[in-house]
Amino acid sequence: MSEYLLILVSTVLANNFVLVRFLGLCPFMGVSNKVEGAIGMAIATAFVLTLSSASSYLVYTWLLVPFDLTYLSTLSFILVIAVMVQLTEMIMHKTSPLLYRVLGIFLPLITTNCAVLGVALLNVQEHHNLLQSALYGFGAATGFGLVLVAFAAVREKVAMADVPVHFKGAAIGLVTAGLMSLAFMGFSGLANL
Amino acid sequence: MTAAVIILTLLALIFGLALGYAAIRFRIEGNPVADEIEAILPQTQCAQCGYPGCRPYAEAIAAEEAEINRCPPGGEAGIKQLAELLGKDIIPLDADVGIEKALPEVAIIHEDVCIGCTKCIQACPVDAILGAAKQMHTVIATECTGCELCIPPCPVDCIDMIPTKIDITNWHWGKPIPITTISEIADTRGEEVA
Amino acid sequence: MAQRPTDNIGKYLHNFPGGLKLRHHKALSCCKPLPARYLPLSTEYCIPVSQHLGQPAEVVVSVGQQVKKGQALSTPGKTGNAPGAFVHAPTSGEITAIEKRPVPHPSGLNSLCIVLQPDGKDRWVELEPVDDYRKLDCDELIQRVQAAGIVGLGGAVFPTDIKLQGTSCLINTLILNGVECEPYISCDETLMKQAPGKIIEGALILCHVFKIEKVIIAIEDPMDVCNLELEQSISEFNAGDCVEVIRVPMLYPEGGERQLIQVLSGHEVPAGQLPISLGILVQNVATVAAIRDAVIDGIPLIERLVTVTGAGIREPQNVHARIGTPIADLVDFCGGYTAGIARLVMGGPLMGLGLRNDQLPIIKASNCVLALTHADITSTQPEMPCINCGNCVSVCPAGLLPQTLQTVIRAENFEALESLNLDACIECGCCDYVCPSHIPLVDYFRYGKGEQRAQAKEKQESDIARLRFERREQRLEKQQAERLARHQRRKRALAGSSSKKDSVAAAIARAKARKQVLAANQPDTNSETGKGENS
Amino acid sequence: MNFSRGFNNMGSPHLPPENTVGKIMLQVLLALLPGIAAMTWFFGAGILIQIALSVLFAVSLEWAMLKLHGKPVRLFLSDYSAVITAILFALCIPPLAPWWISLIGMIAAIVVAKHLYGGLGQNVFNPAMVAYVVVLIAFPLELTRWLPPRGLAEAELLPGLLQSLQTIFSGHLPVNLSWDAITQATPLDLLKDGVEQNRMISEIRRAPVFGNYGGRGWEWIANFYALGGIWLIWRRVISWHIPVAIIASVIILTLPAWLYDPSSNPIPLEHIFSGALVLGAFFIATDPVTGCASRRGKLIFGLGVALLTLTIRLWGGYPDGVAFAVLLMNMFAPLIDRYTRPRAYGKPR
Repeated sequence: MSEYLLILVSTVLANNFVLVRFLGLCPFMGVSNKVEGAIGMAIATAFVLTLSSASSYLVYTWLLVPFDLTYLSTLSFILVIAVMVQLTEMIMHKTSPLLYRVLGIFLPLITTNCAVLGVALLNVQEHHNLLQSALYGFGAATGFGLVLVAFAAVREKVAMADVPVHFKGAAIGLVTAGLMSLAFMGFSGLANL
Repeated sequence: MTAAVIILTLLALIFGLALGYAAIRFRIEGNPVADEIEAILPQTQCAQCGYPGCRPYAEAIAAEEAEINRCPPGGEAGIKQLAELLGKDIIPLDADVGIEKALPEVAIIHEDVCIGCTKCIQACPVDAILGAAKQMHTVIATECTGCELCIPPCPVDCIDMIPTKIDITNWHWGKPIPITTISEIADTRGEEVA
Repeated sequence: MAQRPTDNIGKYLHNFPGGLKLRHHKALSCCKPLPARYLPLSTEYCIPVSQHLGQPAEVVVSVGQQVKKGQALSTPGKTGNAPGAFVHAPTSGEITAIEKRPVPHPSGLNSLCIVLQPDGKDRWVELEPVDDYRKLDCDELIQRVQAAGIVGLGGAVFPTDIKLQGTSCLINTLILNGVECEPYISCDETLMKQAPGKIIEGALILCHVFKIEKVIIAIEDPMDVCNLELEQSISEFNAGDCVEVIRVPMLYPEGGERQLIQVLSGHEVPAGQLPISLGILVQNVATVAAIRDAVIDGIPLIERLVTVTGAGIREPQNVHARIGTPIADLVDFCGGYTAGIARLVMGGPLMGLGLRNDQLPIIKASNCVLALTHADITSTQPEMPCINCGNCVSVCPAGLLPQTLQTVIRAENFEALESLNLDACIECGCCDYVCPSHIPLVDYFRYGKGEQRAQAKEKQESDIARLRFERREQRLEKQQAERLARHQRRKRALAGSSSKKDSVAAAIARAKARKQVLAANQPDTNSETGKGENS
Repeated sequence: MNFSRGFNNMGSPHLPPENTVGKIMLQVLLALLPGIAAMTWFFGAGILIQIALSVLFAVSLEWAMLKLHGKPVRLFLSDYSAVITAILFALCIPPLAPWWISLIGMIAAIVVAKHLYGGLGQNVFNPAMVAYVVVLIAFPLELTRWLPPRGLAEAELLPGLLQSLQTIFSGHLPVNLSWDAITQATPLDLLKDGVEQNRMISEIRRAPVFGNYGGRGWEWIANFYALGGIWLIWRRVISWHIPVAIIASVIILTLPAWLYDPSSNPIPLEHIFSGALVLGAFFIATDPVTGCASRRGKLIFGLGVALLTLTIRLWGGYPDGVAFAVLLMNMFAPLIDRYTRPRAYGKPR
């Protein structure tokens, strides 16, 4: 039990994929202008990440390992992720067209969100079982979503601040992300895996 | 090697089938985004954007065929709203399509010059001009959107655009101008009773 | 029986969120000569036609006409859902002009006014007193109130007859608002001291006509004399069983209708609804006294008590001023300005209207003319950025986040205002007064509200435009279809006459024929289309 | 008679506010004095030198940034916000830390955390805490050189005013002293190490740096900070919500563990009176700019600070977590504000 808890704490806080491992920065900067969009992205990513890390585990253990094809893992993981993203995109297009519109290009870009592939590969590296893999994916997505939503709220506030012209927009966003990362350094040493 | 090819092909096939099913299952009809966009557009139907009306322009934006900065009547505020809705960056109004007017305008027909040709009536997209052949025409000011489409067809140039007047009924408070320095306080203080 | 919101009204006092304790400065004006003195006749009266909420009244007099005191000068418009109120002549004399003149309005724009030159005789029009108000029914009362041009005298100037019309039998409690919570103003207090009987009698009239069970006169804690006078008057009228005087603690803006209801009943009036939804009718004490005058004596609303006060006035006091009197005349009557005068305000220091000059007329809404000095209005610090201290949040009686609203309005993000409930703002000025950064918050809110209203209007107009555009498109399409159908019918008729074999020859012949027909019919067709477009 | 002046001035209200930003900040400065005095008494004149240095750097940087940004310099310098940032930072670093620590800290605080965001009132993160975390992560060695408080045997060796000056500017101790001789682990360091080595609390607390309920000296300093903080609450400069939420949450969160096993879990008072918790609760977390505005938001903010501080103290790698906790909650403050809006009059929730 405590092992699963540790996975969660580690992925959400101590080894946060965005602020500590610096993975998935593209959607982190791209979809954080509005809180609503960020929440949508967080949910979509959670969905994709959990499913893809579980299914890539299945593909790995049942297909790649028995046939001794582990050298194809990156390739097949990308395939799995691409499918998951497509699926999410279709479902979202149906259920929430506006969110689909707001997420825009970043929705298909979940495919290239390095956090997603990173999670799948790390699962293999850490020899996680199915549940652990899914949890690892879910934890990573939760950590990603948490900081993404908080970052979006911060950016909404900063957008109305009197930021010097040269720092407006992405520049001050990156400075903010840096300071957030600084704050997350406080969790170092927490839940060492 | 063969195994690898077979396995990956198999995998791709299964996923392809799953996606194909999903595409049918989650098919959507219509374009709900176009409705949202149209709700923001000012409905002047002026066609300055290059599309024959607000709805076609909305559909063009929804299909990503047109930029969001082609609507002069909507102006900066309209672009801002569109950018917010669509998660795009705010861009300045396209100078090719026209400029934003400071005040909304309505058309007025100089009735002593009008020859009653009905050409403006055919041009008006919202039926805001009243009149019949060989009779004087007049503009229903409350219905006029200020699109200026009636001006070019008029053979005697009897239509003018006049800005709407600000009076007590439609006046509202302006944006406060901040007093940021101590000397400015002194200035307002020094401005003695006349 | 279900509990009504008014059942325990006045038994315990409740709190409203926020509010301010302010130095009240009332002693300046309200200990002065009582009863308040009447202003002598001015040389000219300028009576704005639009002194109330709703549409401007329709002028019923003409230039050069002789009018008597109390004669109606304009009547409420007949159209629309916001009819206005009557306006009457404050004295007898000649109408010298009906033109646009400056009025007390934040815009500084001109508005239609009737200018009256008094003849000095001050002759009344024939009045219609009523011997016994108990014989009046609901409609007659409302009709008399309307004919007297009575509007809410607390400052909202909502036509009273319209307020009463919506009332009917739904209310069981009448709250008389004598809580003059803004500093400096003391005209209601003076009225309560000077003519408590008028207030009680007015309340009894409303009680009788609308079958009201309970009347609460709310006054502020320190108004001892008023309490005494009112109690005495209540016993004179034998109204002790239904009229009660309640003292509420001094806290600005407790005199706001909705805040007062919250204090007395513990209930909030739901957003977008009126106090009637709780079974409550709130009237200002001065309005009720005016209703009494209108019903019993038939006197229309042509004058009101005005507090002339502030450190910028030599002899602050309350005066009876006719509607239309230039403010300068009031100031002269009160000894003129002192040396430090810097700003003239109509109303209180927190919600009043800054005036551009003192030639503007007194209107029905003018409860106070306040002259402030440099020492009163000079800020010690220029505007600074908001530091999010939250003082404004804790004093806001409407439960808003003024600091957030301010940043949102500054960024012109007007769409977000609805979710931040800007419409609940009553512009009381509490947030402005406690702001350490000296941000003119209320100015921002007024700007935001104006923009919000303008956008709503634009939206409405664009909806209409879209509808008209769509209708036109449909009509054009229909016409096109009809024309096509006609065309094809004709084609079929032609095709039917010839056999299939020589169809080519027939087609050529047909084309030739049509050309001829077209050439012959040219002018005709044109006029036909023209008619079609016009219909 | 005409009264027309700037159109802007015509709107109500017509009474200017009595409070100013400068007045608020000045009261915060006053409230810090007892704590500063206590700290100087226990740790020597190094504290005062650090304060002077930081204030000097902060004010010069503020001046430069205001000039660059084209803002009225005199006005914004007289709001004292830079001075408060500098003092809070100086109180967090060891008294004999080299001078460039405050310079780097103040660059991080004034330039990066404050003026890149547009200056006063617009920063997202507490500048003093950004500064502290930057130097803590970048220069861990210099930041752990805490001195023994007055009353301990080692404290007799402490350098005087002149020697402290020399040490701060040269970075070297006077010849007769060495860092090993005079630096001392803080009570929180000892507690953390001790618990990790599975020692009993009573055993750990036998070390001389522990006082009656917190660290020796530290507990008195905390008392004086609390005194100033309570004065601020009484003056209504800060509201009670955040300090009370932080302290109450710390007690509530640590009480069960202590009741369950007092031998391996420190008494809740120990958590409150050691480290920067009291200073943080009254002076750092209450920074209005980077905190929450509504009452409920403030309570949540306080709870979050307490929870994160304890998490980092008990399971994390750093002995104290107040600075990190405040920064983390700064990051979540806009989100909390968004979801804790008060209910407007007459509107449903």
